Amino acid sequence: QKIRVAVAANAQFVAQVLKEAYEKETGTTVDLVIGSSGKLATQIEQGAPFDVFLSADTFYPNALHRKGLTMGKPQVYAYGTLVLWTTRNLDLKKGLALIKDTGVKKIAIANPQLAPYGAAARKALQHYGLEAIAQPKLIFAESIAQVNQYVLSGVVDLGFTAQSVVREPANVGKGKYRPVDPTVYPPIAQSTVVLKSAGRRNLAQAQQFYKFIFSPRAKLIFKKYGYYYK
Amino acid sequence: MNLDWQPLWLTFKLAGITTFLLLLLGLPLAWWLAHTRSRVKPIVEAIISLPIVLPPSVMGFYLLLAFSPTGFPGSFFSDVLNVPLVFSFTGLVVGSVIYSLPFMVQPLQAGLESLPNSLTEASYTLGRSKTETLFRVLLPNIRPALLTGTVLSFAHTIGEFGLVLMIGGNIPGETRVVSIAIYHEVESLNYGSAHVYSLVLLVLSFLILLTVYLVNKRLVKTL
Amino acid sequence: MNLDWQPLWLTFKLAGITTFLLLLLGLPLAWWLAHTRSRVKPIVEAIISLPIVLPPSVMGFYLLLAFSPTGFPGSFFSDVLNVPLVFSFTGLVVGSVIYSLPFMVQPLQAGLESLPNSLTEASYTLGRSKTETLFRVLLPNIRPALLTGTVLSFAHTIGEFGLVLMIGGNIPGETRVVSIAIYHEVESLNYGSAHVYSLVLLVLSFLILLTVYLVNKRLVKTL
Amino acid sequence: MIQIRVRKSLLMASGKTELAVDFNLEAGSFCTLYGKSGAGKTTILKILAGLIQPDEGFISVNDEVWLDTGKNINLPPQKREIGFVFQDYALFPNMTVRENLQYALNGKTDKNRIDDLLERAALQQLAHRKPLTLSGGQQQRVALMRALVRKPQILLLDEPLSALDLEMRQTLQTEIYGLHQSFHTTTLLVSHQLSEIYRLSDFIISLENGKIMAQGTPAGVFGRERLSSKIQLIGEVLSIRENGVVYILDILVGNNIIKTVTTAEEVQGLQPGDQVKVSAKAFNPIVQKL
Amino acid sequence: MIQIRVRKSLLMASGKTELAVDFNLEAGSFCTLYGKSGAGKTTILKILAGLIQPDEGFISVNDEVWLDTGKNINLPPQKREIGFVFQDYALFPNMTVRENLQYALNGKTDKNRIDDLLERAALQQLAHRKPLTLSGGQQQRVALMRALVRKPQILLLDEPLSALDLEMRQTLQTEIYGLHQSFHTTTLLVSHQLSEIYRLSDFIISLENGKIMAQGTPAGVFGRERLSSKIQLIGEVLSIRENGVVYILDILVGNNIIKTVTTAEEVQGLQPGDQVKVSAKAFNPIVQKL
Ligand SMILES: Nc1ncnc2c1ncn2[C@@H]1O[C@H](COP(=O)(O)OP(=O)(O)OP(=O)(O)O)[C@@H](O)[C@H]1O
Ligand SMILES: Nc1ncnc2c1ncn2[C@@H]1O[C@H](COP(=O)(O)OP(=O)(O)OP(=O)(O)O)[C@@H](O)[C@H]1O
Ligand code: MOO
Ligand SMILES: [Mg+2]
Ligand SMILES: [Mg+2]
Repeated sequence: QKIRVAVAANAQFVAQVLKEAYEKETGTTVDLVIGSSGKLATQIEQGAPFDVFLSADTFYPNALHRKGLTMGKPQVYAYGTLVLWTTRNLDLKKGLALIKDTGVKKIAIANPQLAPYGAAARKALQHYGLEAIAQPKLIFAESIAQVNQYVLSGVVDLGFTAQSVVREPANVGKGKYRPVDPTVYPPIAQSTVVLKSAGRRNLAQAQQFYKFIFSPRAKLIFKKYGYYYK
Repeated sequence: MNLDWQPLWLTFKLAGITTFLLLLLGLPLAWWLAHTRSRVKPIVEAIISLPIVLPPSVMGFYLLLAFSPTGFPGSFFSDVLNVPLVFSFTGLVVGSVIYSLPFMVQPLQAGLESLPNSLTEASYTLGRSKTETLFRVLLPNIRPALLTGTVLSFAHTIGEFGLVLMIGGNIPGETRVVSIAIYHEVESLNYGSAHVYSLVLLVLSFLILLTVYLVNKRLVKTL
Repeated sequence: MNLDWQPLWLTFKLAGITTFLLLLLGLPLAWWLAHTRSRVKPIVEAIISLPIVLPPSVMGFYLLLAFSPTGFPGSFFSDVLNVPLVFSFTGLVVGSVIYSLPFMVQPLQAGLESLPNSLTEASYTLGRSKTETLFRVLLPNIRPALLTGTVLSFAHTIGEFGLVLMIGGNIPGETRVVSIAIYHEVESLNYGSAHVYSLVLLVLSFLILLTVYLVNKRLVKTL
Repeated sequence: MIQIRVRKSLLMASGKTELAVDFNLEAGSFCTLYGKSGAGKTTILKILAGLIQPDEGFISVNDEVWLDTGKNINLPPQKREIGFVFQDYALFPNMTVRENLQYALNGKTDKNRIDDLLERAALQQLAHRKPLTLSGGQQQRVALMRALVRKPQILLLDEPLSALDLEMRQTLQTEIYGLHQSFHTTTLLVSHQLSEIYRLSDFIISLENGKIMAQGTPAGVFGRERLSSKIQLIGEVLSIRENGVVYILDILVGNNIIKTVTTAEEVQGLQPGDQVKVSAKAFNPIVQKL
Repeated sequence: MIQIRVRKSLLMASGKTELAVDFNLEAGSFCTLYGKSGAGKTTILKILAGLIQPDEGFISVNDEVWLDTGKNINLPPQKREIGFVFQDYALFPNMTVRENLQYALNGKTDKNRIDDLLERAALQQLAHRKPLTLSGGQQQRVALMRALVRKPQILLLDEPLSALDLEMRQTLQTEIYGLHQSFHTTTLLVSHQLSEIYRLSDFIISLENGKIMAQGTPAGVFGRERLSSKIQLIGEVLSIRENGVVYILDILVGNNIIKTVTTAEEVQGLQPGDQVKVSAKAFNPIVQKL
């Protein structure tokens, strides 16, 4: 009894909690595969044997759906929040304007082509007209996970990550964070879908997990990690 | 920190199977290269050595195309044998065999070329066939080369990263070998596990190389 | 499809600078290894060869720690020299030099070891110093080994992937070398660009190896 | 009787040469191939053994055809009943002495033969040693015995003694000759060594540049000039010193120095380094065993 | 005068041996080091050149101290005024003949010297060739001339002629001797070749196992038994044939075969392979130039 869930990197910590809860509840083992939403979608397209896909947006699940690789239509399971995170002694109250600071030399951002949180961060920069100033300072991480790593190891001064990351108990107290004003980027509607590749092996378990994600218990966990619902 | 030992176990399984297959495949190849006077020899040697210089992402890309269920031989494996090659252990084995091939063939070839021709000729005049000669005379006398080839193939397969990342993904128990696990642990901010994995590999690699250099001062240079 | 040629150009720049630095660094090392009778020789040889067998993610992890502005020598570079090592071309150069070191040292060492001792001795009795002997007598007479070392270091640096992925950060024009570009194009499903990049590298690598094997049938084996 | 007629173009350092030989050997005879390095001696042995393919040729051994390029007959080395002793002995380093001999056993061969052969060469004590731990002479014996396991019709010996010192060489010469006689093989030996040739051979073939220059009995080939009680030596003048009215000449022959007193006329035109022929008529030497 | 007194423990195949020599050479003399392979000849030359460090020793050349381990004096090879001709010549393959010579030039040396030396050895025509395209004799000449560029006080020659054929060897012997005389160097030659030693040397040092066994003039060292008009040869019995009442003995001396008629008693106890001494009293040979 085993299912494999592809999880967008922003949700890696919350997914770990969900996994443990679900495993206790059902006795089904859940293996998590973490990556940027775009990379996971590509791998699914190339034939990766995943059962459920938790994306950071609606775009990739929909694309898979159009290509006939999913069971049913994707559904939004939570909305995410973009935050600024630093381990430096920076005044986060300045918000994105910090980017203009000469003390801020390197800023980590998830690759916008593959990671919705990266795309959201870019949108926010565009909103403030900071793109040109930020450009030479940007480090493109593979996913939110790599952004976290860059921030925490101190190799960058500032990073755009997900609120769920900084709410992870293990990360609490490591540096400071501040949410980016949610009106300056489109809402991060994170959707999930059961994959066709599950059909061959363990469709029932996959669908059960899919249901679990929308259960009140799961919603509570998501909220605890800073996701919100409309 | 509770460490997942599965990636280490998977890595050694992969390296073991790959090395075994490389022995089967590399031996005839090395024998042929050591004895042929064919003009295509340098071309074959260059092709075999390609994985030493080719970026893993290039190899990974082409393997991905070949392994995909719509390509060949991917379609054959997934449809006929029902063993998919992408994102599967089988696929990693195939990829690793290609990737580590030069590390097996080159020491074996050098070893065979260093044996005096008269050993082979003597065996023939004593009534023994080519195969008997290979297994009873040649191989036992190139044991250092066999050791070098085996050890380096094994170690180099353990060191595989880019290729696995592209054709294996990061599937626990299936393709999540330790080099990928380290990458993953670093990204998941579990530096503790990353340190343990890395240390195991570092110590192991160093001991392997030191053994090769001590046992056999010359032969690692035949790579 | 409009192809971005910058990653290719950046890759060659990286490989060129790395190879040049490796010549400067590898030569004294190879000379020392070829002449020393020290007991630590096999240990040094094993350390130099480590990058052949160590997963790039292990090397990448430790380099990341070392390069970070809070570690050493990262702090020195970023604070004193004001040249950060992570996410910078400089960092890639340093990483590549370590990564490709065995591919330069081993052929040079084998080449120097193959020269008769009497050449060096003759040069001394003719009144010439060690340095003059190295540059005017030894080096000109191991030209095939120099070619092999240079070409393989260059090619192997081009083939670098895992290390760059971890310490590079995919910055266009700074650290986005072609092997990384291929990986990203494949991830973004831009197979067209991936094909072009891969083909360029494949053809180049093959030609490089073929040249080495044709010019110098033995020396690639000295790796 | 053994008939050999082969042709093969060889790649010498000096260019291409044709190896073209045609000779017969009596069954049971002991024949020596003699000639300069590169003359083609090893090549002939290997062609006989089937290890090198001639461009054209015919080989028959006691009425069995081993090679006939005209009729496309070409027995592989495994099927030719030969024993080959290589110059470097080619003992298998991974096997003990006994295993080296056993390697040559096939179903038909009597297993006691190994013990017989080991005893014959006084090798029983060494049977469990690896070849590399043996002396040159012992290795040579093992190689010889191994070549005899399959009861070859022809024994081919490629300069088997040249690496050994004088004493060992003489012991093994006697042994080879003894084996040749007791096993009734036809033996073809390659040698540079005049004394070896003299002592062992019934028949000599002198080879030069791939062609047979002379063949016959040792005395016939080498000893053309029969000069009983006459001595003729070739040597090199080392020094010429005046000593009153005569000159003392030091002449080097082999490693011996001959001192001789000569007249001024005789010395004229001679200088150190010249090759000279030293001959004497009424030579009545005393021969003493050392 | 050159004084050498050195001690060094050598690692031989047979274990450790001590090299311990103490000898003096007259300035301007031609001395030959003679001895078996592994006796330590090359080691002595290299110690003199400063290429090998002895465990203990003293070397002075014309009153200048090059080495004194007691006083921690040890000139590097670059500072010792020596010319070394290596057995393999050690010509730099990447340089032309002229460049090989020029390599030895330093500020002080007159540049015309290169041309003089090239002319002296008739090498002008070959000045622009690379060493590997030259014959062994030509290479040897280049090595010799290169060793002379720096006007060495001592010329060290390590078996320079052993790889050459007889004719070339003789030509070069003459040349070496000529150079030795015209440049007034002290020359120390390593040689195995009796004739070479005889022709060239004023002084011989015979070495065995790192120790000097004998030293003196060639005649003194080698020619102890002065047997004018007497011959004494060491040879090997090849064959003994009965011929009526007498026996014909074939004896091999060097590459010469001596045939001699002997009586039955003389032959008794002799058999082929025996080493024998052949001597004759009233030997009055005819010596003819070949
Ligand atoms: N298979 C072959 N094809 C063509 N030429 C060959 C072959 N094997 C050897 N030769 C050449 O034939 C020549 C004769 O070689 P061979 O070994 O028979 O000489 P040899 O008389 O045994 O000399 P030595 O006394 O040095 O052993 C050599 O110049 C060699 O290069
Ligand atoms: N640097 C060294 N230290 C200790 N032992 C050495 C050294 N160099 C050579 N030997 C040993 O000294 C012994 C004498 O060597 P050497 O080369 O002087 O002999 P040789 O008389 O020149 O012999 P050949 O005639 O073979 O050239 C050899 O057994 C060698 O192994
Ligand atoms: O969680 Mo993402 O897909 O790395 O933005
Ligand atoms: Mg031969
Ligand atoms: Mg010597």
